[in-house]
Amino acid sequence: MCLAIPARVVSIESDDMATVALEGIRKAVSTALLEDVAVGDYVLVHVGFALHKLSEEEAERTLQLMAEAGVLAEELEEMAAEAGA
Amino acid sequence: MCLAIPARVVSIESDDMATVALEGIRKAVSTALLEDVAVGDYVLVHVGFALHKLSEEEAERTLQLMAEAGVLAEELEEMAAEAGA
Amino acid sequence: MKYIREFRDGKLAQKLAKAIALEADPHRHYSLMEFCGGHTHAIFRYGVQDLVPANVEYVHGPGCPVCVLPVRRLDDAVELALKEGVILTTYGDMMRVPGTKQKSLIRAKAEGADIRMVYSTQDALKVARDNREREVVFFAIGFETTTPPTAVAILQARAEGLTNFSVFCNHVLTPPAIAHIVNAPSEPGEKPVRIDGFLGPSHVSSVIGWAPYEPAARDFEKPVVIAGFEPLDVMQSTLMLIRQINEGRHVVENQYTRVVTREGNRKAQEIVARVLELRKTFEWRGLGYVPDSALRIRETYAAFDAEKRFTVSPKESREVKSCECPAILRGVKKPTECKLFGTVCTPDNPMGACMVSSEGACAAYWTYGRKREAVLSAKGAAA
Amino acid sequence: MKYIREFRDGKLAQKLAKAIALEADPHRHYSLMEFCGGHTHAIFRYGVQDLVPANVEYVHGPGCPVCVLPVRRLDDAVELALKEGVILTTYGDMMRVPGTKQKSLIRAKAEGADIRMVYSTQDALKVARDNREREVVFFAIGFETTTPPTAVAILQARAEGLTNFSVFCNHVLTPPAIAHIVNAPSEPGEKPVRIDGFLGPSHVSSVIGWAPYEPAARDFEKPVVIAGFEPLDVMQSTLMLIRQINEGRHVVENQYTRVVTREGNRKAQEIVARVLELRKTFEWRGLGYVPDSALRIRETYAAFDAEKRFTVSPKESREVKSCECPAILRGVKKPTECKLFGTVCTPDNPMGACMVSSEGACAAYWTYGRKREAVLSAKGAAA
Amino acid sequence: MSGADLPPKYRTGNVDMTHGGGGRAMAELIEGLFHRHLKNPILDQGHDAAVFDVPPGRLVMSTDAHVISPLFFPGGDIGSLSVHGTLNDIAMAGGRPLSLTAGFILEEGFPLADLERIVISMARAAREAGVPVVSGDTKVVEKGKGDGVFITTAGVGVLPDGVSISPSAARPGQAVLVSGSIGDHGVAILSKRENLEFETEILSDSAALHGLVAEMIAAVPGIAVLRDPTRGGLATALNEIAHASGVGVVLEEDDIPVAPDVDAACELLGLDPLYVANEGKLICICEAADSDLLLKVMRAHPLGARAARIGAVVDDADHMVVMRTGFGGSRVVDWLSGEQLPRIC
Amino acid sequence: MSGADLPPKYRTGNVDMTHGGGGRAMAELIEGLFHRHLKNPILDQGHDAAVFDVPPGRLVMSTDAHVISPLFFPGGDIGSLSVHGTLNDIAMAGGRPLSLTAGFILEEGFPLADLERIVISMARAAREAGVPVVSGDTKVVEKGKGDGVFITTAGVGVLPDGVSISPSAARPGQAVLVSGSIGDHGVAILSKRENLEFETEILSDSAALHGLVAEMIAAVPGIAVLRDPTRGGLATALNEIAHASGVGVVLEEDDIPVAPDVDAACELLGLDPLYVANEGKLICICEAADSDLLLKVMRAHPLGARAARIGAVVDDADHMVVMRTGFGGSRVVDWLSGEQLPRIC
Ligand code: SF4
Ligand code: SF4
Ligand SMILES: [Mg+2]
Ligand SMILES: [Mg+2]
Ligand SMILES: [Mg+2]
Ligand SMILES: [Mg+2]
Ligand SMILES: [Mg+2]
Ligand SMILES: [Mg+2]
Ligand SMILES: [Mg+2]
Ligand SMILES: [Mg+2]
Ligand SMILES: [Mg+2]
Ligand SMILES: [Mg+2]
Repeated sequence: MCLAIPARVVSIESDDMATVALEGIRKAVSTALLEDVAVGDYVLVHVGFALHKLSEEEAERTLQLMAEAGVLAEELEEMAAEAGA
Repeated sequence: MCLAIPARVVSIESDDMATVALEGIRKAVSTALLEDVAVGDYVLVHVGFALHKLSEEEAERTLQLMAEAGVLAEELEEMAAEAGA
Repeated sequence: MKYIREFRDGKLAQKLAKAIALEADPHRHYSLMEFCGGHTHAIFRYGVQDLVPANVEYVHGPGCPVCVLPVRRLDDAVELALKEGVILTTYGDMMRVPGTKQKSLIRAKAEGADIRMVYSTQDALKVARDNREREVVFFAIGFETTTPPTAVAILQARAEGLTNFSVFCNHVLTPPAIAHIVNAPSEPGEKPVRIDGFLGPSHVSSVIGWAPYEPAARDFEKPVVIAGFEPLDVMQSTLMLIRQINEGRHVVENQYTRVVTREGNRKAQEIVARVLELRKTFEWRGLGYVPDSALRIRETYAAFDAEKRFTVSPKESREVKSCECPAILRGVKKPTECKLFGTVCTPDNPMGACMVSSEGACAAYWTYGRKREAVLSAKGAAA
Repeated sequence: MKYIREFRDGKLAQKLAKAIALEADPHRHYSLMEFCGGHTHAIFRYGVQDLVPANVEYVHGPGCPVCVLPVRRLDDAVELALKEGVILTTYGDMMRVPGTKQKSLIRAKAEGADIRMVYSTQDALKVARDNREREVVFFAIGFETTTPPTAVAILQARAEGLTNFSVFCNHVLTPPAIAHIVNAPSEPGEKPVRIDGFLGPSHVSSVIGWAPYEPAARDFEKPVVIAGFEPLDVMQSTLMLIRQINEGRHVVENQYTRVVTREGNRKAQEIVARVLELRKTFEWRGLGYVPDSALRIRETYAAFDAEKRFTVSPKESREVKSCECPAILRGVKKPTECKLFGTVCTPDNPMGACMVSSEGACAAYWTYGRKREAVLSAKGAAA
Repeated sequence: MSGADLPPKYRTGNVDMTHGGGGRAMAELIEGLFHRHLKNPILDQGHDAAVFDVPPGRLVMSTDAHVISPLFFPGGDIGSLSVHGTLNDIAMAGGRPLSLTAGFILEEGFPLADLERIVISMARAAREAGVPVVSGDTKVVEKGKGDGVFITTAGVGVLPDGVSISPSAARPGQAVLVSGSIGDHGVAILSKRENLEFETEILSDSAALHGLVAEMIAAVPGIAVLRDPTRGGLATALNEIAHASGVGVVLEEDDIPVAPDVDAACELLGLDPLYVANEGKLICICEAADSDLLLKVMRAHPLGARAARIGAVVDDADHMVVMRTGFGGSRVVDWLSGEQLPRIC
Repeated sequence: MSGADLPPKYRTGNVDMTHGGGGRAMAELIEGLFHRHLKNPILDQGHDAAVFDVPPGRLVMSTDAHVISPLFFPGGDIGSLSVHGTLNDIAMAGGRPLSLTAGFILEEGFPLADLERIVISMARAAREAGVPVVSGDTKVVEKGKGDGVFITTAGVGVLPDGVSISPSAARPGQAVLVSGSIGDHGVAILSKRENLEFETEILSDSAALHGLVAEMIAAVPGIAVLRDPTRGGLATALNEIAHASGVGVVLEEDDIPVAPDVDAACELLGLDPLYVANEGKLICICEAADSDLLLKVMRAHPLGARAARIGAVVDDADHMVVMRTGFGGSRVVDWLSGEQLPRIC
């Protein structure tokens, strides 16, 4: 539920409005639900509101974990293959 | 001014509504402005109201007068023509 | 169509034409003012002028309620129509009449005003019943003929407790207008209006009777013949007028006996008197302010009076400058004497009310009258 | 599309698939309830189930706000929309949901109701500003994610003095629903729901944080992994759940760390708390009445509460009799176990909300899931 | 989907936005309602476009948008009218119509049962005319952005060799004929207009004229002008011809056929029958010498039974239409100004 | 009336009911606005119907009603769209378009200046396509009974000998091609919808495809199916073909061209680009062996620069369209249900 998409803040329009970009698309969103939004932040956009900031660090870490899970699996697979060979 | 057409009352619908006919056309009109409207009467219809009854007798008399005016004119003409001949 | 077709008969027309030719004195000119647009329309629509001698001239009068409505009142109607929540109801005739800056009701409608054409005041009441959350204003125009249905509607609205219905009342009276015309000094530079007699109102008279014209006929020594609107009625009345003129008489005669009586329709008169009362003065296009020439809604019925229910802003209403409607309505000029006639001003792009109303003199000249001789005399046109 | 595309990467998916295959014990079955329709959608849209072993099964939960709205509330919305003078504003998702006798908002609109789809509560406010003579009702649905924008709109309306705006509030809460499901006795004749773990809400949790799920995980001994909505998020969370299950743990873990924190969005929580308060109980389709599971507008903002501003008539709301939505929302049945699925009930002619919402389990099965193996294995389909 | 399994919603439902969305609801509507009733081998191809053979020669093509209110009127409805209107435009160029297309613009909320009545009527009109509807299109607009149903039809036909009919071909000396009484369609419509309602037995004359035209052309291939006096009526059509041909026209009022009820309705409403619309009548201009033969041919056809010679083309630098009145005078017959509205003065 | 003496009202005025009344106001609008801009020898005949020569052979005919909102959008307007839409339907049957007709339904109050912009755009589109608008019709409806302007165009074309293209001609083993990126038109329109507005540089792809089609047919006369994926998008068009031909289709998600902004807008609004409308793209189904040649020909044409092979036709009794996802799974690609609405879940 709750379709929400991360988009980058490209300008702050007022106290509680900002423009976000997703590729070439720019859209005005309300930032009434967030404190301290800054240009360059990634925010999660839902029904025209920025709902939460996205942590770029955590995003990279998650991707890293996924890759590692795979690596581990592949290594085990290889080992198993070798062992079986 | 004041487009108004004589039409025949074909039925009385209520205290102040009647249906009039003009050829095959039937239309509901208000009779609020007239006393004693009866089926068969000719009434002058203006903006959906019967405005006045039409006297059939007077209508015939008028047509008669017109025809006579003509006749007189024609007779005079003929006399003039004869006189001139 | 009984009592219609008979009065358009071509054979009788020939007979009357001969009688008129015989009666008219070839050594004098007869200027007959047809007060009503209905006469104007009949004259042009049937080609009556083709059947009378050249020295019998019809002069068009102010008897077209659309034409005599001053521009300011039309502008007020446009303003009312554009008010939030208002539905303006009106007879079809008013839709295309140009107001200030050519703004007509049809243009206001195109801008979003809710304007509905009605055929009867009964339809206007129905619009009000069907749209109780809206304000329904009936834009009432017309002479004594059209006034009683307006009065009936107000009585009905009160009886039904319809609280969203009101009338923008512009009803005017014929006898004061006739008196005004024969009495009016000509404007600077105008040649005076010479009128030898009047074709008097037919359907107006069915309501008010013919007695009200007697003072004018007597005091200004002008014969008046109450004339029906069919072309034979016009011709017979022409004959009757020429006779009075030739005989030096000036009384009110009634050609339209099949409908008009001396006293008119008393019930209609009473209903009107119950709901409406005289205005001290009212502006007519062409005639200016004419005392006691119009009706307004009585105080008892103020709730149904759009002029009390709404405020309209004061405005600088303006007619097109060179439009000669005012002079035409006084019978002083002919449409063809207007510089705009047929060039700038046509029925498709009218500059004045006289070019819109089917009873307007300019519209009648343009639509039925202009240049037809050339076509009829062309090779191949033989009947 | 940064932070979107990366989480849909096919190569990483292959790696995670291998890790899951490796982690899953081939001798046991894993029933994982994805609480949210967002997960259901991702699983079907990207074909996640094609990438996990057959003994890892996704069970669809009640996390679709469109699906869990009881028919009576929808019927009430239709009634509101049909009231004279009302403009009902709503998110696009609600338009085609069938109410009693299949009457949806889109049909009410075809009957003349003024219903406007909005993308945001900001648009609903704009409709109210632009139509001050009308009553503008915002039909608010959604979980904790969608609630704060509704609260903001009410605060704005009050600040602006907008007197023609109100909210028909149907916001519901996820933690009570999760507790209800693991706690609920099965209906007579139903096989009990066996759930080994939960894919926990992602965007709901961005607002409320992940702490609120701890009691359920602890008390009912079910592992919960807060899972993002991209397909790699679902797969990684699946892996994390399998690990907890294999290890016999049952705690709340957070896969969606890039957005969700333990405490969530405090500012959003405060705004919601200022405007809305707990309802003692609220009906959910499938779950019945669940205590403390929904929000209503506080008395202070009663002027903006459509339930106080309008009266709706009591009604006998009825779902289609054989529709299995309730059982599906409890995770007890699959769409394919509904007799109507794909015959009487299709997305073009939906019998229940689960076939309308793009996050409904029936719609997901039908739109993305059915019979695709046959086509893919046809001659000529080789990649 | 075959006609047999048409869902019951077509009998009780309304058009909603999904019927125009391009999805299965629209496909069902098209198959279940339009194709079902308008069935013919070319339409059944199921293309967005129709493919068919034509005889060699010049092609005639025309279109008309139909926006009539009320949709159902005495003597027809928008469905039959939309077939007749375009067929007549093709026939007025001398063409033999071959095929029609139809574009529907439906207003959200319009009853599907009424839509079906209209499509059935359209199908019947096409069948009777012997001209198939070969391709179509359907759009749905939101409530309040349409008026029930608008139908725009287009048609093609072939022009027989040696025929050259054009509104600019009128020449002085030629005769002006009309195929029957005027004003029936407009009066039938007005009789059902809200606020005007009156009772009458007048039916719209809506009819396809290409059969009549084919017989006229067979008898007199050299017909100069054909025209269907639709909006604006006889008066406007003659003014258009006078304008296009650079000639004048003289009419004889007494020779113009008008049904008594049409005349009566016009009197009541303050209209002139010369300006009232027709949908199954034609004006024909031909050499004076051919007029008797043409009148004979026309009167032998059911759609020309009351055909009459109503005037003549004359030389006139102002391209005016003038009429000798039955009263014995004369009047100009001008173009229609604006719309013709019922009036009180 | 010549264009030179066009009254100033066309620059400042609004459509009113008189413009549809059949009188001189209407004639002026038609001459002063429509004929002035759409000028061509056939239209200039001034008939209600157009007459023109056609080469012998089979004729192709189609119509489309255009009801788009907003009327002006990035990359086009209802005028150009109404030309492209019908030309494309003709091209999708393999036809070479010859001529168009246009039926206008104008709403009372619509600015005449906007109408002129639309007509100018229509004239330009027709000129660029080399296909004249040969006949037209104009109706005016009361305010609140229309939506500014609706335009229904119809067109005819000729079908080259030996070409037989049909939505029912897809056979297992054939290749599915698309002429470029999908969804541009729909996203350009949505970006201007009230309540949704967002900024994008995406333009509608609205274009006339018959030139591209002519080159494709010249290279591979045996093309089986052509289809323009308009309302309902690629997904619905492929389902229609699968349904008509009795086959299945397998798509490769990664091979389907989608512009990044279209993708982004769809993410934001909760839409699927497969269901978003196109107005200048075509689907081509051909023998697998012909696909490389066709792609080469398409890519050499400006309107096919991003052409791609996106899937294959397979045997399937259920006539389904299935897609292998870039993620490595698979999904059904169903018909559109109802309308595609922006959504929150
Ligand atoms: S022709 Fe026109 S401008 Fe001249 S007087 Fe008549 S209405 Fe006025
Ligand atoms: S398939 Fe339809 S009827 Fe069956 S459970 Fe799903 S929504 Fe209900
Ligand atoms: Mg036409
Ligand atoms: Mg026509
Ligand atoms: Mg189409
Ligand atoms: Mg409507
Ligand atoms: Mg025609
Ligand atoms: Mg088409
Ligand atoms: Mg098309
Ligand atoms: Mg036409
Ligand atoms: Mg509109
Ligand atoms: Mg197409």
